[in-house]
Amino acid sequence: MTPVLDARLVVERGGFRLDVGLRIGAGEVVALLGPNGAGKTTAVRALAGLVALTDGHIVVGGRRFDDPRAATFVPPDQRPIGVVFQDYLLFPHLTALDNVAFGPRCHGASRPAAHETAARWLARAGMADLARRKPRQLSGGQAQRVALARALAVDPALLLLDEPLAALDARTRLDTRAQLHRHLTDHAGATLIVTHDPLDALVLADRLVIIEDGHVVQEGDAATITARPRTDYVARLVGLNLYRGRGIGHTVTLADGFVITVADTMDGDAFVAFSPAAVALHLDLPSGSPRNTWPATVAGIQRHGDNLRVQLSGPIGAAADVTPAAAAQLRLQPGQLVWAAVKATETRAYPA
Amino acid sequence: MTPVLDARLVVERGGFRLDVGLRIGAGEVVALLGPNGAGKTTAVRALAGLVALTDGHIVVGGRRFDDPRAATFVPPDQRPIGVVFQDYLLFPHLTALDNVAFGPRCHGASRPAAHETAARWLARAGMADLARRKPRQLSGGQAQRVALARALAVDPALLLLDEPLAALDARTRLDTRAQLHRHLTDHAGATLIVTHDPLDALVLADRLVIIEDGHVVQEGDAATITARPRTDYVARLVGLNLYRGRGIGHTVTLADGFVITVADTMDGDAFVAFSPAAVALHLDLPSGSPRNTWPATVAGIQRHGDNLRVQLSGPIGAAADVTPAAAAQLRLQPGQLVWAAVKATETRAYPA
Amino acid sequence: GSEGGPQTTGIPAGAVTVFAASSLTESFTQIGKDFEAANPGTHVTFNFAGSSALAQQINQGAPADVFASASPATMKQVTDAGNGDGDAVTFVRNQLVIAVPKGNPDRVAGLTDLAKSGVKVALCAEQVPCGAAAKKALDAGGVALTPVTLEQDVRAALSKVKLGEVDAALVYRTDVRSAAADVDGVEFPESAQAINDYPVIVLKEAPNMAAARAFVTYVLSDKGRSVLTEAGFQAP
Amino acid sequence: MSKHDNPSTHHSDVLKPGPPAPVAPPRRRVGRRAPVALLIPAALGLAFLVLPLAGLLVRAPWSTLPQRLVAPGVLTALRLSLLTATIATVVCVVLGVPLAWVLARVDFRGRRIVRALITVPLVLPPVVGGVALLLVFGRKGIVGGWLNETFGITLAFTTAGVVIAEAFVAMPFLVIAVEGALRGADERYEEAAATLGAGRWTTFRRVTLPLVAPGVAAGAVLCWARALGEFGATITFAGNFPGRTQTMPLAVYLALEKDLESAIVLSLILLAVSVTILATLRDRWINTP
Amino acid sequence: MSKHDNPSTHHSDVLKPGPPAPVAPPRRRVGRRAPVALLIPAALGLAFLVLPLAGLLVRAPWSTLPQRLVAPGVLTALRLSLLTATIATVVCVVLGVPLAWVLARVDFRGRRIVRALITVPLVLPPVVGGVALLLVFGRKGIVGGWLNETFGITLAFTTAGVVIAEAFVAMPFLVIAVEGALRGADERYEEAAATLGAGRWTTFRRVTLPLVAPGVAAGAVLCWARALGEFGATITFAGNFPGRTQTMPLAVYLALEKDLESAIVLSLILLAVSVTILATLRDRWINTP
Ligand SMILES: Nc1ncnc2c1ncn2[C@@H]1O[C@H](COP(=O)(O)OP(=O)(O)OP(=O)(O)O)[C@@H](O)[C@H]1O
Ligand SMILES: Nc1ncnc2c1ncn2[C@@H]1O[C@H](COP(=O)(O)OP(=O)(O)OP(=O)(O)O)[C@@H](O)[C@H]1O
Ligand SMILES: [Mg+2]
Ligand SMILES: [Mg+2]
Repeated sequence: MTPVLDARLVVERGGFRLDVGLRIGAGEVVALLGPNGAGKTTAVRALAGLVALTDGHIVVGGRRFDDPRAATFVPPDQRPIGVVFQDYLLFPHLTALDNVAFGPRCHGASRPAAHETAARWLARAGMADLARRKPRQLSGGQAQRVALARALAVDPALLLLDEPLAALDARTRLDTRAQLHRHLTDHAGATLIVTHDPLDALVLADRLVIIEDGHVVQEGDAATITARPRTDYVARLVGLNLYRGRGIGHTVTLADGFVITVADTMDGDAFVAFSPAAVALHLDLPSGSPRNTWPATVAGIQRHGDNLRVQLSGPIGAAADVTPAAAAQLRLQPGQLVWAAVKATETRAYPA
Repeated sequence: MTPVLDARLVVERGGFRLDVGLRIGAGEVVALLGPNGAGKTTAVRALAGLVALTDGHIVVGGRRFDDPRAATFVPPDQRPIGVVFQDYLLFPHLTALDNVAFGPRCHGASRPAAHETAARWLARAGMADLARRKPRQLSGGQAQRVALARALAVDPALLLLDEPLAALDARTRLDTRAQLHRHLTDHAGATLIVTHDPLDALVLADRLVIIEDGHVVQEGDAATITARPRTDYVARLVGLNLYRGRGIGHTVTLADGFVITVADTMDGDAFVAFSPAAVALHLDLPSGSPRNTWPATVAGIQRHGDNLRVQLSGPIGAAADVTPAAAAQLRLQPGQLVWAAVKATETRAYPA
Repeated sequence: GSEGGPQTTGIPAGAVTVFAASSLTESFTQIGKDFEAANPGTHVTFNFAGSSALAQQINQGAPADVFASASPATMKQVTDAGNGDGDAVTFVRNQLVIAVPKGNPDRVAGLTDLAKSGVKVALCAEQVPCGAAAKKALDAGGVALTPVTLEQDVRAALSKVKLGEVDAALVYRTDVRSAAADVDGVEFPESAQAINDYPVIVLKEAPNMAAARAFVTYVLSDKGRSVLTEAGFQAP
Repeated sequence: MSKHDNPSTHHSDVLKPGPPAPVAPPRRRVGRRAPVALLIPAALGLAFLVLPLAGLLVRAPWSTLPQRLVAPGVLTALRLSLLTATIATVVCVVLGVPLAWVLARVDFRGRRIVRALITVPLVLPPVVGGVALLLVFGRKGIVGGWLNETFGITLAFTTAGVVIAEAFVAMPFLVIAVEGALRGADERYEEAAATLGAGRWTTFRRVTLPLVAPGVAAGAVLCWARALGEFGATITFAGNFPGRTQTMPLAVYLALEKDLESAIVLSLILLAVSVTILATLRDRWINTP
Repeated sequence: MSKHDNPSTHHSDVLKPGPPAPVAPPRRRVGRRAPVALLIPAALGLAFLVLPLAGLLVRAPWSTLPQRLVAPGVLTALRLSLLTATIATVVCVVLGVPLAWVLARVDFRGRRIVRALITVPLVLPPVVGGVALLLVFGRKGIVGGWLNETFGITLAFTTAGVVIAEAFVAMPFLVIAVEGALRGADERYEEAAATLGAGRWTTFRRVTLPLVAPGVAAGAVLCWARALGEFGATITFAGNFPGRTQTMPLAVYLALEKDLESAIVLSLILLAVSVTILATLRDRWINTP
């Protein structure tokens, strides 16, 4: 099966260079994640035709949309796309209803038909009451829901959502996410969703693509990425401590010489990951089973859900989760010296 | 001790009426939470002097800033405030550095001094490299960090932050949150932070104020609110099932007649809350300890972290968390009939 | 030739379009009425504007029958372009006077008084007829004076006197007469050397040649003259 | 969403306060004081623009005003002025707004020159502009000759000629004002429209134009007012024929030949009418978007 | 943030690709085709504005051009025109931008009337405008008489008078264009400035003005061009004296009395100079913000 979207996006602007390959199949939802300034919005804009590629290609449904080498460029209005912009860009002079009806009108629907479609989409977004409002009279979250309805109302082959849920309150977010999920399940086209929320990605996307500084650093389904992060950013996203080194048998030696004992057998460049919850803290050198113990200094303590997250510095940086009770017992405070211990069985090692 | 901020904000616009009381002490951080359109941004704008009160008053540090009855109104530029706007509103014609230096300049700093201050704040926001960029050349998250730096750089007595972290990636958000936390701990003035992220509220705020439809519905520290939600929205926010009814002894009778057995003794109007994790699902009527059992229909299933969250309809609506293994064993699918069970000891009842 | 015009008989009828210098506005409007009364069936339409603008219009094919100019020079532009039918005829002349504010506060009696220091004088620019005439008059009187302004036309010079911006101006007698409420005219002998001719001509491409000729004839007639002399013009 | 989609029952009606008061109180005036550094020059500027009008008012012959008002040609000239200025403005909007759009949005070689050429009718003394129009659209002109021979149409010395002269002189105001507004407008809305399938024409009509409506209104006001006051090009190109091409400014010119007072009266009539029209129209117009 | 603030070690340098190519390739032209519905009226509009210029060019006496160019008064008049138009524009900007700001941002009674009054100098035939100026600023005028008696200053017949006449006629263009731009500008930036402690003056200077710079530029261009072409009010108020008050349009008008060719040559000189100045200045100016 050929993918709906087959693209290699190369865009240069100022000192920044985006270079990512993307393939999205029919009905597939891909989440694009990455730190601020990684190039997610730039990628969306390139796919939408709002910024021209400097190299690469964009093919959607077999049609070549952009190809600098072939001097092909299809303008945005002729691409079957729907876009939710990071800053909404609702037309300030049109009501919410007319904003949503705009797309259907441009695609040839009659006025009443377009309004009917728009009203339906607004109702789904829970915005039926505010259909006659101008964007300036909407709250941030309300505006974002209108923007989402506007993009979906054109039923595009390629749906590009740039942080479509960022301004929603927790409850609306849950509902909207669920509803978007239902919609995307039925959606025959390809969807690219940019998000900073791992939960959005896990719930909505079939596959995750993670970019950093304009390049894809990891790609795959949620399970793989959650289990085997390959960069700092991803490790942070999924909440793991991550190290890179050279594996020999059951040990992985980091660049600075620190040795981690792991359960798996490794040879060559390897990653080691373990959860902050796997890190036990002691006031004295623990004796017993943990194979990895090292002296560390408490750099900071923050609440983290019900527990406390302790940042450790020392031969390796790490985060440890401890219960408030444990913290009280250890009298943890910044600057304090502790022993950290991680059992080899709690670590996960995999080739770099 | 008199609070830094003492306000009762009444604003009417169109059909919407905001009416909330707010008191924030010196050094205190209050998080303002609420669903979209609840009036959070309106409250911030009223405090900043960008929208006039129709009734009530705003007193900051003993100075009366707005009081319709006394015909007092201090314009925004004479209020010692710092605002991060939901849509940033960085000046498009100024560089990031000049944006941040704008406030200090207005407060009388010399050009080099203002630039120096601005550079320091930008560096803290991790934006030192991009100081010479214009806002249009920044990504969404970068722009938000500049906006935060701009508001902090004036060292205001009243800091108003309207979703200051919404556009940040997970990692930057963590860092920025930690840093903001450090800053706010030292901050002598009052801080009001609007957010949709419960974590932001828990980490940053000393006290939570929750508004719905323009009115305060609950207020208190995180522990109380987490333990005893009083509205749907709050229950959702903290992830609990919530019901309201009349308590008699160890039972609470809901409006539709359903009776929940609780561990606590209740008399009069009462709330009952329990966690989705406390709901056990069975294919047959379970025998044994759970005091609350009822037949339910599976309305929907979503991934939720490592588990699945099952929406149940029936005599009472509820959410239940089950492990994927359990779900597979129960062969859960929408429309299926199941028995739900909650132990009385897992419930929490408190007066309404 | 008169072929092509709507009227080929000798009796004038139909519309006549007269392009006339704007200084002729009042007198020609009167003459037009008189002409229409004397020649039932005729209708005179005027286009009053500056002579040189009229000359441009005629040379660019404007549908005019008669051109009455305020200076021989602008008339020459039309005849040189071959747009005149026959030669132009001078139908009136206009003489310069010194216009001073009502009551003559500076007691100006002649040209030499204008050269006194402290007397602000407006002249017309040399390019326009009244300016050329003024230069001739000043040369004839041997008077050297520095005006404060060289006006575009007589009216502008006159209104400067009216509004008190200047103490005197060299303008036509007709102008002083029409503004008699605000200004006085001081005659001076050198003006005889600087008399401006107003020529009139029937145009070659006149749509209504017969009526055009009749109109010019009427202007040159005693009835026409009397209207013009009433306005302060001199007979040639 | 069904009632049971979420993990808690709905009872917010219990918690909600009563409905908001139906009538909003009048909004308080909380405008910040305008800075003196702006008020003083603004007042000076206003005085400078309005004082001369006061001068005219003082000088106007009020006693004879009524009889002058009803003088035969006046109403005709006034009507013709309003008619031609309005048509000229329509022509300018129809041709000028697209021209401004092209200058602001299409990147072509020589744009800088074209943009400067647009100002030609501004700089050209109107009388010379009239001569130039005669050279092109006159009976012997480049275009006019062809029009005359082919269709028997003459433009010079007709009411259409007045419209042309006024439009020629007034169009640059519209083009430059609208181009300024277009450059100030946020292009990202146009991008958003494109992603919704709107071609450039649809985008122009449904997004760009409404967004720059205040600029177009300002340009149209300039254009109309300038057309209304047009004199030099009109008298040269269209002549001064009462009822056909004699607009108010031309009537004023002729009145000036007679006496200053008549000219002032006519000018004041023109001013009164135009100021009234603008005062009633413009606030409504400019506040539309 | 310290290196160990986060739960993983830093090794992104290992994972990062090489640095980006230092030189960005030239940007591709991907402009969408402009719609015919806009291009046709735009082309018509341009032709309408530019054709008359072509007529002048055809008619210009090219063979005698050089000798006419160096004719004595020409350069003086040109210099005076440029000087006075520029000073008039500065005056208009200094007084007119604040006036536009007040009209756009301050809500006062009678604003609608004031806004309409601003257009008075547009509608007033320039010659009458000149008369009105004389009535106020002339030797016997309301203000002028006082100036004359108190300080011995006369404005009529001086270069300052030329500036006043030009500014009077040209200021409305600036005010209306800038007001349109101000109304189109996003006021939320001004709100943001206020929350940072900027008073209205600082906000105006550092936020509003830069944001509406394209509108101010457009207004200033209109203003300058109009001042450069000003004739009627100038000759009436300031008179016509070579070297002191004779600007190019006055010279053109007088040349027209003699022969068309000289007038055309002078006009073309004026046009060439102004178009050149605008073409070099304006693109730079308008693209600033
Ligand atoms: N016009 C521009 N000129 C130069 N650099 C730019 C421009 N626009 C964006 N950039 C830079 O390109 C990089 C990618 O920006 P982009 O908006 O695609 O990031 P993003 O991944 O969407 O980030 P965020 O999560 O913050 O929205 C950023 O470093 C940004 O500073
Ligand atoms: N100019 C206006 N006219 C009428 N109603 C308005 C106007 N501005 C906002 N509202 C309404 O006021 C209510 C409160 O808006 P506000 O922006 O304060 O909400 P919010 O709590 O900030 O929401 P969000 O979380 O979505 O940002 C909303 O219902 C909104 O639709
Ligand atoms: Mg982005
Ligand atoms: Mg908000």
